[in-house]
Formats: sequence, structure tokens, C-alpha cells
Amino acid sequence: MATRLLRLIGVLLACLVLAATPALAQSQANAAMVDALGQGGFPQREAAIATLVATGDARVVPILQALSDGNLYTRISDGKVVIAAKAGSAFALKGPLDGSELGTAAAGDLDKIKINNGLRGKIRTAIGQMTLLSTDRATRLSAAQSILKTADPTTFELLQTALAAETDPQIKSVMELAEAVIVLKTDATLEQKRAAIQTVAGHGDRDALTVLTAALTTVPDALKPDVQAGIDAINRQLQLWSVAQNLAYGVSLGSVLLLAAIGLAITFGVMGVINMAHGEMVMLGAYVTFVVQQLLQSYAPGAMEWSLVIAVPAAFLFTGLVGIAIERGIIRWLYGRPLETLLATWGLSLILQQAVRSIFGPTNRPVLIPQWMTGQVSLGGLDITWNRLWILVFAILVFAALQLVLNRTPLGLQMRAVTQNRRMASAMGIRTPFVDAMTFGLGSGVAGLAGVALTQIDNVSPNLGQGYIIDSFMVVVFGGVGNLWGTLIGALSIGVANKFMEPYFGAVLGKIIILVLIILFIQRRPRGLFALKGRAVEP
Amino acid sequence: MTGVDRIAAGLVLGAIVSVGALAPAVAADDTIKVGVLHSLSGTMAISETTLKDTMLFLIDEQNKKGGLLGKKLEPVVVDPASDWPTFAEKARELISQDHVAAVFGCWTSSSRKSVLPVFKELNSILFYPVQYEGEESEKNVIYTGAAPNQQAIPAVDYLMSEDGGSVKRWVLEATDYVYPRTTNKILEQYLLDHGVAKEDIRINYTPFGFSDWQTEVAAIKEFGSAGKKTAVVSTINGDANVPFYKELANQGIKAEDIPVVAFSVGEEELSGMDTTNLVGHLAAWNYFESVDTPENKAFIDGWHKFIGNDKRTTNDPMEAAYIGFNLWVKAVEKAGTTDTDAVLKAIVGLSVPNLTGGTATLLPNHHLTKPVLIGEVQADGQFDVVWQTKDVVPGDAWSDVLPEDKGIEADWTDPIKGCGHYDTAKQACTTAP
Amino acid sequence: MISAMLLRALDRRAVWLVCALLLVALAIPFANLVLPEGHPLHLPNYLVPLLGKYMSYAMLALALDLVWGYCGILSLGHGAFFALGGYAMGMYLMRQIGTRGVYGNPILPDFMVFLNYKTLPWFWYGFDNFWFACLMVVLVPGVLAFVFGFLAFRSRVTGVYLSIITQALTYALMLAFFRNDFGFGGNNGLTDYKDILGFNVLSATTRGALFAATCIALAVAVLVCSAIVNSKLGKVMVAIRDAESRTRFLGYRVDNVKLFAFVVSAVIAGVAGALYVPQVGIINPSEFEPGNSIEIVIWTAVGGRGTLVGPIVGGLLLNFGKTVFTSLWPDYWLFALGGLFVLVTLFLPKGIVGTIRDLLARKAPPRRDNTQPEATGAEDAPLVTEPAE
Amino acid sequence: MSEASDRFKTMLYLNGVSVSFDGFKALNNLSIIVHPNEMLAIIGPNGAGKTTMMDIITGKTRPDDGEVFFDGNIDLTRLDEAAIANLGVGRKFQKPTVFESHTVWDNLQLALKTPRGVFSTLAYVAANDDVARIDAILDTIRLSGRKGELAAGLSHGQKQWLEIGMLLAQDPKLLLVDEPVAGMTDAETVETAKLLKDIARTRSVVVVEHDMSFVRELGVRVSCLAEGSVLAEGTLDQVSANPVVIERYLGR
Repeated sequence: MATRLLRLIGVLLACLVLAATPALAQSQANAAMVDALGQGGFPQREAAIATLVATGDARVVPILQALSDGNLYTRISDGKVVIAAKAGSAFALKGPLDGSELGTAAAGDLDKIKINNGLRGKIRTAIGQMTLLSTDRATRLSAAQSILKTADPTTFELLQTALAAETDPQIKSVMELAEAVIVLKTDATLEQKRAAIQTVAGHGDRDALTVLTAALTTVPDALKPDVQAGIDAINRQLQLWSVAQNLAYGVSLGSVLLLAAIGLAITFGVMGVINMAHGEMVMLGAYVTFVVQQLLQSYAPGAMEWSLVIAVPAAFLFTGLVGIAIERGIIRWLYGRPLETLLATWGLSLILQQAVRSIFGPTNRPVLIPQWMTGQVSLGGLDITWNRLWILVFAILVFAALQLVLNRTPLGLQMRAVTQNRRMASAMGIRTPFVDAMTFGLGSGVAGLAGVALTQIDNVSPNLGQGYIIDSFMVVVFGGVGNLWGTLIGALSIGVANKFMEPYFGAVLGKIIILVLIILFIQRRPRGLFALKGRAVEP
Repeated sequence: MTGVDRIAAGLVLGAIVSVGALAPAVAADDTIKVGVLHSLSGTMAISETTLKDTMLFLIDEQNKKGGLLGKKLEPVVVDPASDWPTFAEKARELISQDHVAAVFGCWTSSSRKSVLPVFKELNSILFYPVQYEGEESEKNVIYTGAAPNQQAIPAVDYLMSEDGGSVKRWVLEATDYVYPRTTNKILEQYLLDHGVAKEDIRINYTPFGFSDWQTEVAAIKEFGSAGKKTAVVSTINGDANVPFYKELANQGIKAEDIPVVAFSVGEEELSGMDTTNLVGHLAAWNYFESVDTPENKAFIDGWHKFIGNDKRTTNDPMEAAYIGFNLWVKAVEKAGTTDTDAVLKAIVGLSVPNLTGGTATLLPNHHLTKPVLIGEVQADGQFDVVWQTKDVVPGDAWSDVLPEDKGIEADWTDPIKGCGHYDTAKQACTTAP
Repeated sequence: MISAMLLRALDRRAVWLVCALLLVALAIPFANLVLPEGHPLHLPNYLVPLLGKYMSYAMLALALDLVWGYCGILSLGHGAFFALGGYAMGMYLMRQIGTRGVYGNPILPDFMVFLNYKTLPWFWYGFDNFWFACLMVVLVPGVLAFVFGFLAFRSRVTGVYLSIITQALTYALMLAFFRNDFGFGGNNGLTDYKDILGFNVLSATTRGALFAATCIALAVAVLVCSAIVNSKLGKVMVAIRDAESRTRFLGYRVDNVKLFAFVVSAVIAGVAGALYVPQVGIINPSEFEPGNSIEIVIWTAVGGRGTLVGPIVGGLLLNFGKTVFTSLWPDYWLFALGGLFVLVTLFLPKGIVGTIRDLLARKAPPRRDNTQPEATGAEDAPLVTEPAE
Repeated sequence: MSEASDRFKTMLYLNGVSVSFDGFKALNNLSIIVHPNEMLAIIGPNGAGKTTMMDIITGKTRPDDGEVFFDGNIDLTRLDEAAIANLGVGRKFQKPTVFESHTVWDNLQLALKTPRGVFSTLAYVAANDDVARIDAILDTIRLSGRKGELAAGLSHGQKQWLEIGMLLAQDPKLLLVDEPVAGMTDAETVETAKLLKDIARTRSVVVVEHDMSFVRELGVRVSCLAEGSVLAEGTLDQVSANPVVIERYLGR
């Protein structure tokens, strides 16, 4: 077994060396080689891939890509390997080498060519090698990165050829790092290796740390101090960054809490309704997003990338309308009895949960994540995921918009007037019922917006809202009821405190400590962070 | 004399008396009642509702075949609402008030632990369809899900093998409750036994429904950057999985670099996620929907027809429910009665077909023989089987990996060893029966 | 003095209620144990612990009513005191299992063997003694309520702020008890009890006795509450509920009065929890869930707050309804329950008992000794329109 | 303003008291003295700081600056509402504040000067003296016929009287009375003035009132407050002749 594997690796390596020099772009990949992909188990498939790669034929790249994406099938009738794409209930077939249309086939007539993680890694490397000299910058970058991941000594020459031609500084830096890593693996001279260590240490990120830690056991003893010094330097740097990273995590958590709580800051904070159904409004917003995506998928698949943008107004309108209906139907009979709104809205939350469960089923619903929200961006030693960043931006926008509405529009003025002195406002000709309904609708609509954002990081299930209701109340109360800025500061400080505690105490204990701190804080300031002070009125 | 207070006092009495009136719902003679005890509301509804539907489907199928012992089967569905004491209450109600012949139900270990005393006291049978932590064998429970040696251990074996990537460093990421605690205890011991150093194992517990995974996923990344091949073994439960995988995808952890193998993530959980960025992450189960056998195809088709939705997935606990139900039907037929003791006597040793091929045989320790399959997540939300055991693996109630459980057996057929915790060294049962 | 208090406790309402409870305490075990099966009034075994559970819930609702209905303190964390009392009893019951656990360890409960505990944690010492456990049933919720109430009332945390921090309290405790490292069995909680004071907890006679004990405990709680609310202190409590700072200007130490009510209420809740556990057979951290505590509020509100019989009626009725509906309409019962809450708040703001009393009072001429509190209260003051004090 | 030795003879002594809320100065260097068995009437425009002053005396608000002494040497700034009330400072609020879900009798019983501790109230049994005293007060405030009714059912004027009755039951040394005749008929106003004058024979009283005819009826020393400090002091005629008072308060 082991010898066979060794031999196989040998063959593979040989092939890669051949492939490495594009000048030798030699033989053509043929159909038999491709069809071999569909035969036998994983070891045979690995060999077949090696054969294909060895040809250096550019047409192999899309085949490997299809294999990696799970789109490569064997046609059962004749054993031919085809690229298949789902077309309705059947599959549209294409010839792998020439891209010719081969008609359609039912799912039962095809056999998917399976791969596992090991093969997937190898394909990634192979594609990387074959596209390292591509003219497309993005392809080249990902090729360089996959070369770096495996850092196979056999790619050394190829890498040097590519480096000589490379002009893009980012790709160049990745390639240099890969080169240095390979140098460490080969039996280069001490001097070369030392230089390589310097290069790697100079990169100073986590990948470099990985390389150096691995190298610590393999390099000659003479070089170990250098490696250790490099590791220490990187660690020092990372430690500094980790503070910033924790801060970033905290701000991100804070932005999620802010989004979840800000609708409550209106229905509860401004109107005084202890709105236990707030979480369900968030949940409804998430389901609106799901429905919007379903509709788009059916009627305008091209717009899927912008589904969230469409879902934002849709969710706001829908949950806003539900909010208005709730206000008109239930809440308006309960003004002046805030604690009874707690009971009614709790009942309402049960009904809404069960209603969603009956309509959409109890299981999680999938919400697609648009391309622009996936992946992460690195700022120095900071890794920030795009979805978190967008949620932060979204939270800030919602907050700013809400401030505008409350402070700069006639409706906002009326809202504040009504909540401060209902009778006086009514006497001045403000239609208080209308304003009440609008205020509650606004709060609910904003909760719906939070739901849209939460689809990107959490479950879309009937229980979604339950997970946020208590945190939301904590945020609003901690910040000070009736004060949006309090909610903002409250959310951010709870988020940041949480994230700084988590590494030391773990997630649960950290959260318990936060809760206890909030309880103690309320003892110190019984009206929250931003309490309104004023002359005492009658008891 | 105040009339109000008499009325109020009467209300108290009346409420109590009317409970009594509810009691004697006399079972009709021409049906056999089957209890279905799965949460339909609350946090566990997300997983358990499907099993309730599965049971209704299976009972419906059986009735179409003419029922059992010439009688129709009648499902009695109750909602224990994800509340463990309510599970016990409802179990009692099913057995005492509705006189069900057997109960199919429970998902979490806590709910099972909560109903156990009830089943023992009232001597009825519980079919438990979910993979669990082992360390238990009860006379009144038939465990149709996987024991740790039928899921966790093979998965770790696979990852340690060359095919699985020769993993040397391990993160055991778990929700803090008894199943992950025990599984991790067994796995940690197993890894240490196989030469993994203590510092190469990281164990982390998070609470139920945990949703902010930023720090933890970053920590996994950091742990994985020590230059050794690293894998994550996840016993994260239910709701916390979606945010976990979303964070994994966003922080760019690819299966080729740090694979995550999960024991609680199946087709149903994946159907709530966008899996494009999760391709290659693993799950270990005894069943996958993608397995191509005639039995499975028939089961899936029947299920789609019953539920009226051909997008609904099937999953491992459904297969466990299927096996459990078929075993029970067979045992009742063999015993000719639904009497608990007769059925328990008849059921051991019976075999029914698995949906993935081969047969499931009920062992004397009330566990099953099962094949173990490792699947990789695909972009369409299904799993591709990349590895499987050659033979079925017998379920082991007491893990051989743990030193304190070595030599412990369970055998409910043997008159002497007829207990759940028989110490072969001492040749005695170490628990009261 | 004591006799005066006792006399006061035995006002007409309380007497009726206590008599009804004592009657039930006798009748249920009688119907279960003495009447032969087949007798039309025979009560099947499984109903006895179920009824016992309702009774302990009713007691919990009564405890909440003492602070909410009479003193205006809306606690959204009363489930915590209930659960703590339950855990204290659960720990005793666990220690009683002895070698009959799965692992047969004479000292350590099963879950500890499981989690590799070598020795018993210090806070489990003493729980093998029933009386020590009983002391803890009273002491642990009482002390927690005292410390929490002392801090909160002294700082004049009131209204919705208080409600939210009580919720934070129970939520924090829930998270803590869910942790397996905490030493209380984690998510599974404590279960599989064998016997109490040497009697098998599963036997019908023990269950009958436990049921009777619960009824008697509830009757005692009614007497205690009645003694309090009918005293001048009870009037001060109502005064605090209706106009807190006015009461202060009369020279009453509002913080102390609230603290007293809160501690007494927590102790009653703890005892209710202790009686709940052996009958239900399990105690676990989900008892701390904030949702459970909100439900207690709802029982009280539906029954009628500010009355002694109201919370008992609410606790019994709603839990009975829950039992019936979760079996009758397993898929739709939440609609019924949620709808009920909405309707009761809208149309029966005084709860069932309050509404019936109103109806009867309208027919009957007003009585001189009418001390019925209105269902208006401090909580009815607008929340935000009032600038902070 | 005064020597420390003078302080010991006063019932209420405010010296240089200032307090501000979010930058707004509610009281600005306010100094007021009330002697034993003296009634002082305080007038002033809205927002002059009258209620804030009462809040400071009764311990609800802490002053930022200045001293407040009761009965010569008791520093009120260190005590809370309950302690101050128990020392013998009674307060009647602008809006009548009685316990609406209690009967008239219970309202008075709650106010009655008896031990205020938790356990003593729990064990309290009305002594014959107490009953007699409540009956006497009921006579004074003319509510004997309605003693069993809920306070919620009383008219506005009756509630004002009940609250005054509660003050009496407290048996305070110093009464702070905020707008006692607001919403009363003329006849009731006259009666109230009589009652207050009666009370002031044995106690110190501070009355805040807008109703000039009522203040005239009382015929006592008057202080006019504006913007948190004393504008003028003296008899009503002196004060209302003061040009600054005319400009700032009385108008025209």
C-alpha cells in the first residue's frame, strides 16, 4: 500500500515538474485520459488527475475546476465523462474537452465523480500551477496563494519563472513568500535558508507564523535561533493586533446588538410598550428576506446578488405594517398600562412564532449569502469579514436614519410630543392615534431591518427572535430607556466588553459576568447610562 | 358570607375534578395506540417536528399494509414543548392515560434522562432515534441511533488515516451538555491512546444557541497554524451550527485546510444554510440521503409523497426512527401481542434492513448494528460518502475506550447479566435492576 | 400579638380558601388510594403527581402575587427562586440514591462520576440530611432575594428597570446552571430519584403524601400571605404599590418593606420548588428560563392579581389548560395559549377573580369592610413621560 | 445672613442652597428661615424653585451646595425621606396624593404617628387611643361619614382635606403645604385657611400658594421666590409693593 502510494506520488511529482516549464507544453489531453477520471476509487482518480495535469494542456483547467465543483459526471450508458449543469429537473451535458453540447440527461443516467478533501487540495495545487502564468490578475493571485498553501518543492522553477515576469506587488509578495517556504523545505544552503527565514518573518502574519512553527522542527540546528527569533517577532506583533482584533469583534457584536435593540429602543424606550414580540418582528424581517430571495430565484435569478438590497425596504414595510396592525388591534387599548403590554405582547409572540412555524415549517430556511458579503478583508493583522463589516455599516446607517426621522421630520417631532405629553399633544391638534401607530410601526419596521441583517450570520428559524429579546432589553435598559444614543453606547460597550472577556473566561462565564455587571450597574445608576435628570414631580 | 370566595374556591375544586374527568379515555379495541413524543414547539421543534412527521408517515404506511395483528395503528401525538419535565409528564400521560403500546420519541439526552424513570416505573418501551453519548443501557429503552463507537470513533479514525488527511492536531468544539461532554471524554482518551499529545487537543464548550462565533473561529484558525494538520470535531448542537458554519465560511476556513467533522449536522441542518462555501466539510452518520439503494429510494419517494414536498430532505434520525418502528412491528408480530415484556423478549436478535444496505440487528444491550459512513458536504446541501466501514459496527453501550468502563457489558437477555451495567471482572451487576 | 396576627390571617376569604385546600389535600389521595379502581371517582395514579405539580405552580403564583399584586414589584425572575428551592431538594434526593446509581458510587451522583469528579464538591456537603436540605430550600432563595433586593431597593431601582434586572438575574443563573462545570448536573439537571425520607418517591402512597404536603404548604402560604396583607404592613405595601414616594414621605422605609415582601415571596417560591421536584422527578436549568418566569406573571394576571385566590386559580387553570391543549392540539396549542393571554389582557384586566368580584359587587350593595384593592397601581403610571426622580 | 447661634432657635434653616439639573439652576443660593410655631407663605412664578425647595427639605433631592437644618441642629442633607418624615416634617403635595385603593380610615391609619418599622407594622393592632385620634381627625376634616369608603371615590376638595388630615395624623413639627386650595370652592378655601391657621398655633407651617386672596386670608409673613432665590420678604403688602416682584411675578 505504502509503496504504491509512494510510487504514485513519484509519478505525480514527475508530472508536475514537466508541467512546470511551460516551454515543454507538449502533449494533448485526450478523451481516454478524461474518461479515466470516472473509474475506480480515489487513488485511481488521483493518478488520472496527474496524467491530465502532465499534459500541460490548458483545456484541463476547466475540467479540473468542474471536478472540484462537483459538476463532472460519468454517463452510465457509455462511461463517458461529461460536465453537467442542472437545467430544470434534468442535466445539460457538455463535452469536457471541446465544450460541445451533448444534450440532456436525467439524474439517474449520470454518476457523479466524487472527490474528497485530499483530492480537492491536489486539484487546487494543480490548477494553481497551470494558471500561475495566466494573464488575469485574480486568477494569478489565487494561483499564487494555492501554490503557497502546498509549497511543493517541485514548483520551485515554475515559481521563479513566474516571479521574474510578475509586476503586481501583491502577487509578487505572495510568490516570494512561497519561494521562501519552498527554500526552507529543500536542501538549500544555510545562507539561502537564513534569507528565506528573514523573508517569511518579514511577512509577519499568521500564515508566516504557521510556516515558521513548522520549520522549527525541520531546519538545521544552526538556524533554529533565527526561526525562533522570527516566531517571537511575529508573536509580539500579533499580540498587539489581537487587541485591535478583539475590539473589531466587539464592535461587530455591538453592531448586531444595536440592530437587534434599536427597534426596541423605540417601541419600548420611546413608547413605553414592553414589547415581548420585538424578537418576532426581527424574525419576520428575516423571513421576508427568505421570501424575497425565493421570489427572485423564480422570477429574476439575475437579481439574486442584490436580493438583500431589495429585502431591506420589503422587510421594513412588511414588519412595519404588522407593527401598525398590532398597535391598532391590541396595544392602543393598553396605553398607560405598560406592564400589561408585556402580557399581551408575550401572547402575541407565541402566536407569531407558531404561525411562522405552521407556514414555513419548523426547520431553518436557507438564505443565500451574496458574493459581496462573503470572505474577509485583511487590514494589517486585522481580519474583518465582509458580512460583519456590512452589518456594521448597515447598523450605523439605520441609527443615523432613525436620528434623522426623530429629530428632523414633522413625524418625529409629533412622536416626541405625543410620548412626552399625550393630552397636550392631542389638544394641540396632533392626531395621537395616527402618531402612535406610526411610532410602533417604525419600531417594528426597524426590527424587521435587523432581521434582514441577521439572516447573514444566524439561523432563519421561528426561534430566531427568542435569542435576541433578552439581550435587546439589556441593551436598552443599560443605555437608558428613551435615549437612542444610550442604546448605541450600551450596545457597543456590551459587545466590546463581551469580546474582551471571552478569551479569558469563555463564552458562558463571560456572558454571566456581563449580566452581573449590568445588574450592579443598574444599582449605581437606576435609570441606565443616559438617564434623563430633572425636577422631581409629584409621586 | 361572600359568594365570590365560594365561587373562587369552587373554581379550584372544579379545575381539579375536571382533570379527573379527562382521565379514562378508554382505548378502542380495534386499534393499537402508538405514542409520539417529540417537541413541536420551543427550541427543539426545529429538529423534532420532522421525526413526528416521520412517525406519522411510517404508521400510515403500516396501516396501508393492513396494520398490525389485524388492528389499525393509531398515533397519539403530544407536544412536550422542549421542556424536560414536560417530557416526563407527557410520557406518563401517554402510557397511563392513552395506554399506548410503545412510545417513539425524545431527541436530547436530557429529555431521555427525564422520561427514563417513567418508563421504568410504568414498564413501557421507548424507541430513541438519535445518536447519543452511550454510557447507558436500560431495559425499557431501545437505542436506534448511534453509540459513540458507531459515529465518533470511526470519524476520528478516518481523519487520522491518510485518506482523511493524517490529522495530528484536534479541536473538539462542542455545545455544553452531556452528549458532547461524554463524546469528548471518550475521544480525548482515544486520541491520547493513539499518541496525540495533550497540547495538540483543544476542547471548547459553548452554550446552546450560541451565535457569535467570531472569537472561537479565529481561535480555531490560530490553533490550526501550528504547522500540523488540524481538524475540528464538532458536537455543536442544533441552532448554533448555522452561525458557526457561516462564520467558518466567512473567515475562509476551507475543508482542504482545516476540515470540520460534525456529528449533529445532517441534511436537515444543511437545508437551512448556503453550503457553497462549506464544500468538503464532513459529517459522520449511519445514513445519508444521497446513498443510492432501492430501499432508500422507496423511503424518500414515500416520504415526499406523504409530506407533499419533494424538497424535504431525509436524515439519519429519520432512518433510526424507521428502523426502530420496523423492529417494533416485527417484534409485535413475533410475540403476537403488544405486551411490553413479551415484545422486549422478542425484539432482541431481530434484524431489519437498513436504508443504506445491510441489516440492523438489535443486540442484547438494546443497541443496533450499524454501518458508519463519512460524507463530505456538497454545494447542493447533500453529502457525498467518501468512506464507510466494510461491515456493520455493533453498538457499544459502555465505551471500551474509557478505563472505568472496560469490561462493563449490558445484556438484557441473560438471566444473570440481565442488567444494564454488568461488570465482567466482578461477575456482578453493579446497579440495582 | 401572635394570636392577633393569626386572627387577622383568618379572614373570611382565607378561611374559605384554606378549607378548600385542606379538603383537596384529603380528597385527592383518598380518591386515588382508597377508592377501588373502577369506582367512578377513582383517580388514576398518574394524575396525582400532575395535580401536585399544578399545586406547586399555584403556590409559586401566590408568591409572585405577594410582591407584584400587593407591593407593585414586577419580578420577571421568580422562577429563579423556585428553581433554587428545587435544586436544594434535588440535591438531597440525589444524595439519597446512594449506590443505586448506574455507577454505584456511594457518594458521588452519577453525573459527577461521568464528569470525572474525584470528590464531592463542598457545596454538596450536608445535603444527605433532609433537614439540612429543607433549611437550604428556605435559606438559599431567601438569602439571594435578600442580597439582590437589598441592593436593588436601596438604590431605588423600580418599575421596568427592576423587572429587567430580575430577568437578568434568572438568565445569568440559567447560563450558570447549564454549565456542566458548575457542579449541578448541567443541562440534564438532577433526576432519577429513588426515595425521600426512606419512602420510595415513585410509590402511590408517597405521591399521595407529597400531594397532601403540597396542599398543606399552599394553605400555610395562604395564611402567611393573608396575615401579611391584612396587617398594617399589607396596607403599607399597597400604598407603596400605588404611590411609592408618598409612602416614603409618610416616614415608611419603603426599601425595607419591599425587601421583606420580596424575601418572604422568594422563600414561598423556594418551598414551592422543593415540593415540585420530587413529584415531577427532575430539576434542570430550563426552570431558570426567563420565559418560565414570564409565564408565572401570566398565571397571576389571568387569575387576578392583588387577591389571594386569584393567582391560585390562574396557576391551576392555565397549567391544566396547557396539559390538555398540548395533547389535544399539539400543533396549534400555542395559538390558543397566546390568544388567551391577549384576550385576557384586553378584556379581563383584573383577571378572572377580579372580574367576578366586580360583577358580584355591582349587584350587591357596597359593604363597609370592602378592602378590595383596585387593579390600578404604580405600574399604571406612564413610563417615560415622567422625568426621572 | 445669620449667626450660627441664631440657627439653633429656628425650626427650618436654609442657607445658600443651590441645585442644578443638567445645567439648569433650579435653586440659586436660596436662604429661608422658619421659626417655631410660625407660618410662612411662599409665592412665586412657575419654575421659581418652590417644589425643588420642598424636595430638598424632605430629602428627595440633594442640594449641590448650602446647608439645610431642621429644629436648629439636624442636618437634613444627610437624611433620606423616611428619616426626615419621622423627625416630624410633613408634606402635602400640589396634586392631592392619597392612597386611592385604601379607605379614608386606612389612609389616616397609615399616616398616624406609630412605629414605622417593618415588623412593628406587621404586628400593629389599633389601640384605643389611635382609634380616638383618627376619629378626632375625621371630625376635623369632616370626613367622618365617609370613613369606610375608598379614597378614590372622594371629590377633589375632599382629597385635599384628607391629605391635610393625614398630615395632622403624622403629628409633625413642620408642615410643608403645596397649593392646598387648588381646585377648592371659595367656601372650602376659607375653611382651609382657618384650619391652617389653627394648625400653625402649635407647629411651623410653610405654605406655597398662587391664590393671593388665600395668602391674604392667612395673613402671615410672605417670601417671594424667583429663579431659585428669594426676591422679597415681608408682609404680603410689602412684598406685592416691591417693584421687582411686580415686574417679575405679578405682572404689569
